[in-house]
Amino acid sequence: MLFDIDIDKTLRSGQRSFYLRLRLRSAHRRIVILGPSGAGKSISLQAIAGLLRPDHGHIRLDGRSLFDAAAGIDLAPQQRRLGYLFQDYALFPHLNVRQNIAFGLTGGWRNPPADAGGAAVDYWLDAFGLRPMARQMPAELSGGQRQRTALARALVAQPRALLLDEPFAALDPALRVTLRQELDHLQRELQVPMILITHDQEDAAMFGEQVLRMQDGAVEMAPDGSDAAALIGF
Amino acid sequence: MLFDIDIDKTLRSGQRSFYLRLRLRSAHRRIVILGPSGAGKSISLQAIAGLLRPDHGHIRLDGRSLFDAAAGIDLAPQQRRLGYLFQDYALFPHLNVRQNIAFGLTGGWRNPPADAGGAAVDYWLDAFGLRPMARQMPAELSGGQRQRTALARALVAQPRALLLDEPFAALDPALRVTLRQELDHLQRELQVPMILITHDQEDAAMFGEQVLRMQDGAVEMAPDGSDAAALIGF
Amino acid sequence: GEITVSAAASLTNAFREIAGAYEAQHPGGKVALNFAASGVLLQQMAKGAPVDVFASADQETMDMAVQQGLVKAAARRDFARNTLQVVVPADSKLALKGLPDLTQAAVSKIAIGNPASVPVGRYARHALEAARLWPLLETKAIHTQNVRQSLDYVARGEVDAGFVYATDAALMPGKVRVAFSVPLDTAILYPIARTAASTNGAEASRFVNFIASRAGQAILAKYGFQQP
Amino acid sequence: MDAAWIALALSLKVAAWATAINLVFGVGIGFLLARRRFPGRDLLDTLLTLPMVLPPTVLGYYLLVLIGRRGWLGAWLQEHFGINLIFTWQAAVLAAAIVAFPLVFKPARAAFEAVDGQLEQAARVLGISEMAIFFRVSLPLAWRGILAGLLLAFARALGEFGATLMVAGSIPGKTQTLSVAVYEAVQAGQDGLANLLVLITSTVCVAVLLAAGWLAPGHSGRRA
Amino acid sequence: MDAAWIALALSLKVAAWATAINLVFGVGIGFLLARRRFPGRDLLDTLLTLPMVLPPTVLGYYLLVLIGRRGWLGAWLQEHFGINLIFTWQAAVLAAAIVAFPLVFKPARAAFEAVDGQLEQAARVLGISEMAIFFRVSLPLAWRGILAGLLLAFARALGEFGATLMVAGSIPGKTQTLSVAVYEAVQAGQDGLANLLVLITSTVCVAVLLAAGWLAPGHSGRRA
Ligand SMILES: Nc1ncnc2c1ncn2[C@@H]1O[C@H](COP(=O)(O)OP(=O)(O)OP(=O)(O)O)[C@@H](O)[C@H]1O
Ligand SMILES: Nc1ncnc2c1ncn2[C@@H]1O[C@H](COP(=O)(O)OP(=O)(O)OP(=O)(O)O)[C@@H](O)[C@H]1O
Ligand code: MOO
Ligand SMILES: [Mg+2]
Ligand SMILES: [Mg+2]
Repeated sequence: MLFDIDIDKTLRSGQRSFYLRLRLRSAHRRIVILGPSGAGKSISLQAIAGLLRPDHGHIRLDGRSLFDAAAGIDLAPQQRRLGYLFQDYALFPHLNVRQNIAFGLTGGWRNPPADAGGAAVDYWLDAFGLRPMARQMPAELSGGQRQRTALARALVAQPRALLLDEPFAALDPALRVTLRQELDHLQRELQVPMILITHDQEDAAMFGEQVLRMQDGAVEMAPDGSDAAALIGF
Repeated sequence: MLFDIDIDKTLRSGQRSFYLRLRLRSAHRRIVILGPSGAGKSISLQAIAGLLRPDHGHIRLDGRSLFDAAAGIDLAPQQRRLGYLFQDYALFPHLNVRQNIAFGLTGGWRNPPADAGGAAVDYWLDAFGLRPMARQMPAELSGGQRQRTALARALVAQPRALLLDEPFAALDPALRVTLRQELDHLQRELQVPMILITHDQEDAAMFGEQVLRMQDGAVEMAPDGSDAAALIGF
Repeated sequence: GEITVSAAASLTNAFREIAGAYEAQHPGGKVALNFAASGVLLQQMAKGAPVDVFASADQETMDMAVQQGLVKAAARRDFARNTLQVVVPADSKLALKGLPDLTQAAVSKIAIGNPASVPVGRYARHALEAARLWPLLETKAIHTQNVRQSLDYVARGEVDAGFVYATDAALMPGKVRVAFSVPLDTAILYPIARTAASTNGAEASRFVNFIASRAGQAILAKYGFQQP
Repeated sequence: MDAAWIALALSLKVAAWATAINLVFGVGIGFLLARRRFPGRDLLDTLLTLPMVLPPTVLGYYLLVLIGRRGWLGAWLQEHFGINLIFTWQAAVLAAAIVAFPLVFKPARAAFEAVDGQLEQAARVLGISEMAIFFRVSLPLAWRGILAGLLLAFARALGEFGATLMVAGSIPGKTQTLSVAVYEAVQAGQDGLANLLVLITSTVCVAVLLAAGWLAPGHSGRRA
Repeated sequence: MDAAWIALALSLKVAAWATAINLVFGVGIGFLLARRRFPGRDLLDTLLTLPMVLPPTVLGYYLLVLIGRRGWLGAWLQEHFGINLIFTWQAAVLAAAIVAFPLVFKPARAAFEAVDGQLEQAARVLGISEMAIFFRVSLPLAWRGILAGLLLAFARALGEFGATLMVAGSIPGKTQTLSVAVYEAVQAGQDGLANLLVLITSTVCVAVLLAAGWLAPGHSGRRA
């Protein structure tokens, strides 16, 4: 099993509580999650990335336990080595585009310099058309430029898995096509497992070896693309 | 002329500069702006809303001068009475959903109470499916819930014109259909002029009495839906 | 009526008791006491503080008050006398008999009130200059802001010796030991006066008289002050 | 021990007034420095920090020169209103307020500068007046930083004695604040009394600061 | 006037050291209080504010009790290292550092609390160690608020004389800082000298604060 996830988590805000129940076993490398707004998609990714501690259950990726309540395992986000594109980008406001992208490449106590480089950073700057605004700060970017910067930042460090939360939502159709191809290319080359959240049918068609539908905090069904190896538990 | 806009503005960040040249004359009430990421769409709305001072030119809406460099007119954003949905929402982080929506309805020095009400707020809470999370803070919302809150906040105060920056980008297709209808309904009822930025062809089809294409800071053409009264100058 | 009395810090304990006794004897009279270093008190008055009676720890400060017209020369009178002493920590092994002994190598730090502003330091400096010891001892001096700070340093053993008034030395009998009394060519005399600006001259004069009375002097004696 | 309670009450009154004054002026000036750009802004900011750098006694001395009966402000007050501030608790308030002023305006400025300008823009577009935006958006979002400064200012005002001693004197029951009393007890060698007074001051201060921290609206101000 | 320059140099040395110490401890403790939740956190925060509330002279008195030759820490230092801090400039640094400590940690805590937690989360996912996140994300984003506190602390340290006077004495050329000299000049009624010294202190302080404000990295920290 590439993905073996079985967790639940209750979130509370005042009177209201939201119950997340995520079960997912799949041998597919590319999983797409669809679902209405507020279904629990983003929260699921946060749990997988280690930013939200599930109440019970386990998260295994490619045989590696990232979280296991019973066994007392809870890897720090740092140890999970995932690439995560946040739905609202979470760009570092004090660093320019180039530094944001290069951020994860250097482990020291200093931020990369304003002209931080390396072939990898340059590659993604060009691939995503960010070269002209490489030295601009996030506050000086357009919405789509921010999203591309965040996506490049998630991809550049060759993570063990990709968690992408609506990666193309702020882009125009032409750019979407280009970036989808870039992502497709990268994923095939590295054979890295990927979960992608989207509202876009074309994303689902391109990346959904398996498509999951979430609703009210639970995975509902595997309407299409599912194969024998995929078991979606309830 | 409902819209009579002719401005230019240069933005600078380090070496790079971006030159916005917006000319738009139109008698249509519903205008859609399409264009690639970074074309200058959001900046155009900011200029119209009075958040970015153009270097030259004028902005007239429905006969009223909002800005006129030659005549020395530059209405404060407050006096323009527009409804503006920011691309990244700009929700007030210290106020719950209800308070955010009711924010513009009360003019005093105090924020609306946590259970701020009025028929208008309730109407939009229900119309946008936000009732269950009315008392949640923005940080506790999903991406789509944030966008809906921001949209409701822009619509509730019956503005003189609507500026909507990708209002449905974070929503699932079903919700998009509902919200489009709500917006359509509101606009028809109030006959309020509207500029809508989108990457979605369906938005363009539904709201684009006139569709403009921006590219590199300039309006390029009026490919469809234009009628004789609409003049797009260059 | 109510009067405000500004008195030097070294008079704190004695004046508190005197004020109580005065108020008991003169019902209706009320005394507000204001303590600080004599120099601070002078400055407050010079800038217009509403003071009715001024008691300083030395003649020089009162002289300045007279010069500045704050006090009429005729109104001043001396009301107490004090002695300058050299004290050492109670457990000190030093046997100091007189000022020349302070030049011993074993004495490395001496607390002296800052001669520029603190009366007790001024007296000490006069004595040392008269004995031609000032240049020798200047490098050992630790300047303090008032007599109580000198006393405290000695009590804690931070310095080897210190110049204080007899009234202060008497406050810490277990912690400091009096090595010797310092002979002075001018006596340490505390002057008191009704101020020129006093709006309640009668009450002020009555209080000054009370200090000089048998009852007042008895209380001062209790705290170790001698008669003028 | 009654005297201690009177001194405590006086201290609290003085510190409360001084803090209230700084709430208005410190926050106001902090906001102006954060939002308005004008030549000499940084210089003004620094000049306003000077009350920190002067020893309180020296500050008190200059204050005395200013508001004393012979100071130009003091003379004016005396002449027109018959007010003499020296040796009054109001003078103690003035001294404490000036000494603590930089503690409020500087953190307030920094806090206002950290507020996302886009939120104020959003409020503007919604038709809210600049004044109302200040109270409804900027102030709540900067509140944590401001509160930190206010609590520091309150503590500082409670502990102030150098400048107070100069302009308000040390008259028990009238202008002798707790910290002046502590100072005098230490000077008088009354260690026991000093320790007791310090204990009272510290306990009261801790209680007030804790209460303020809990009662004050604590918007966490996280961005949505 | 040579004496004034020596006193100035000493003042700057003492203030610089005190500020450096507070940079480390004030920022460190401010960060821990902002990020770690533990019982008694608010109480600890308030207790750490107490140096503000004690009159400096009184603080100096307790410091003397502690590090003096007969204080338990002083005795220990004396016995094991042969160090006697009293009447040294290091004692002045200690006094100034303690007096100014709350000015750094409280604004620092508030500034760290205003940093968007999601940005630290993002850095975590990118594999950056907690320590590196502190230096690369939290600190730069909180820097404005911290800097405000540091500048206040520097000014305060420069102006400190009450506690300094107690533990470091006032030995010209050795421990007599400029503010002690100002204080003594005022006490001695040497108005001309006092004014001159105040002018020097103020000018130097303004220059240092302005320079610090300009040189220090001034990330505006606006959210993207
Ligand atoms: N901190 C929180 N406390 C309480 N409820 C929360 C919190 N964060 C999120 N929620 C709720 O959890 C639900 C799931 O949120 P999530 O962000 O996962 O939705 P989503 O599926 O990503 O939706 P969208 O497509 O709109 O982004 C929402 O209803 C939201 O209101
Ligand atoms: N403050 C600024 N300084 C310099 N350049 C800026 C600034 N703000 C925006 N820009 C540049 O202006 C251009 C237009 O930005 P704008 O946000 O209007 O794009 P957009 O058309 O809305 O794109 P998107 O669809 O990606 O949101 C971009 O290239 C951006 O990099
Ligand atoms: O009583 Mo004094 O004024 O310290 O010598
Ligand atoms: Mg989401
Ligand atoms: Mg945009």
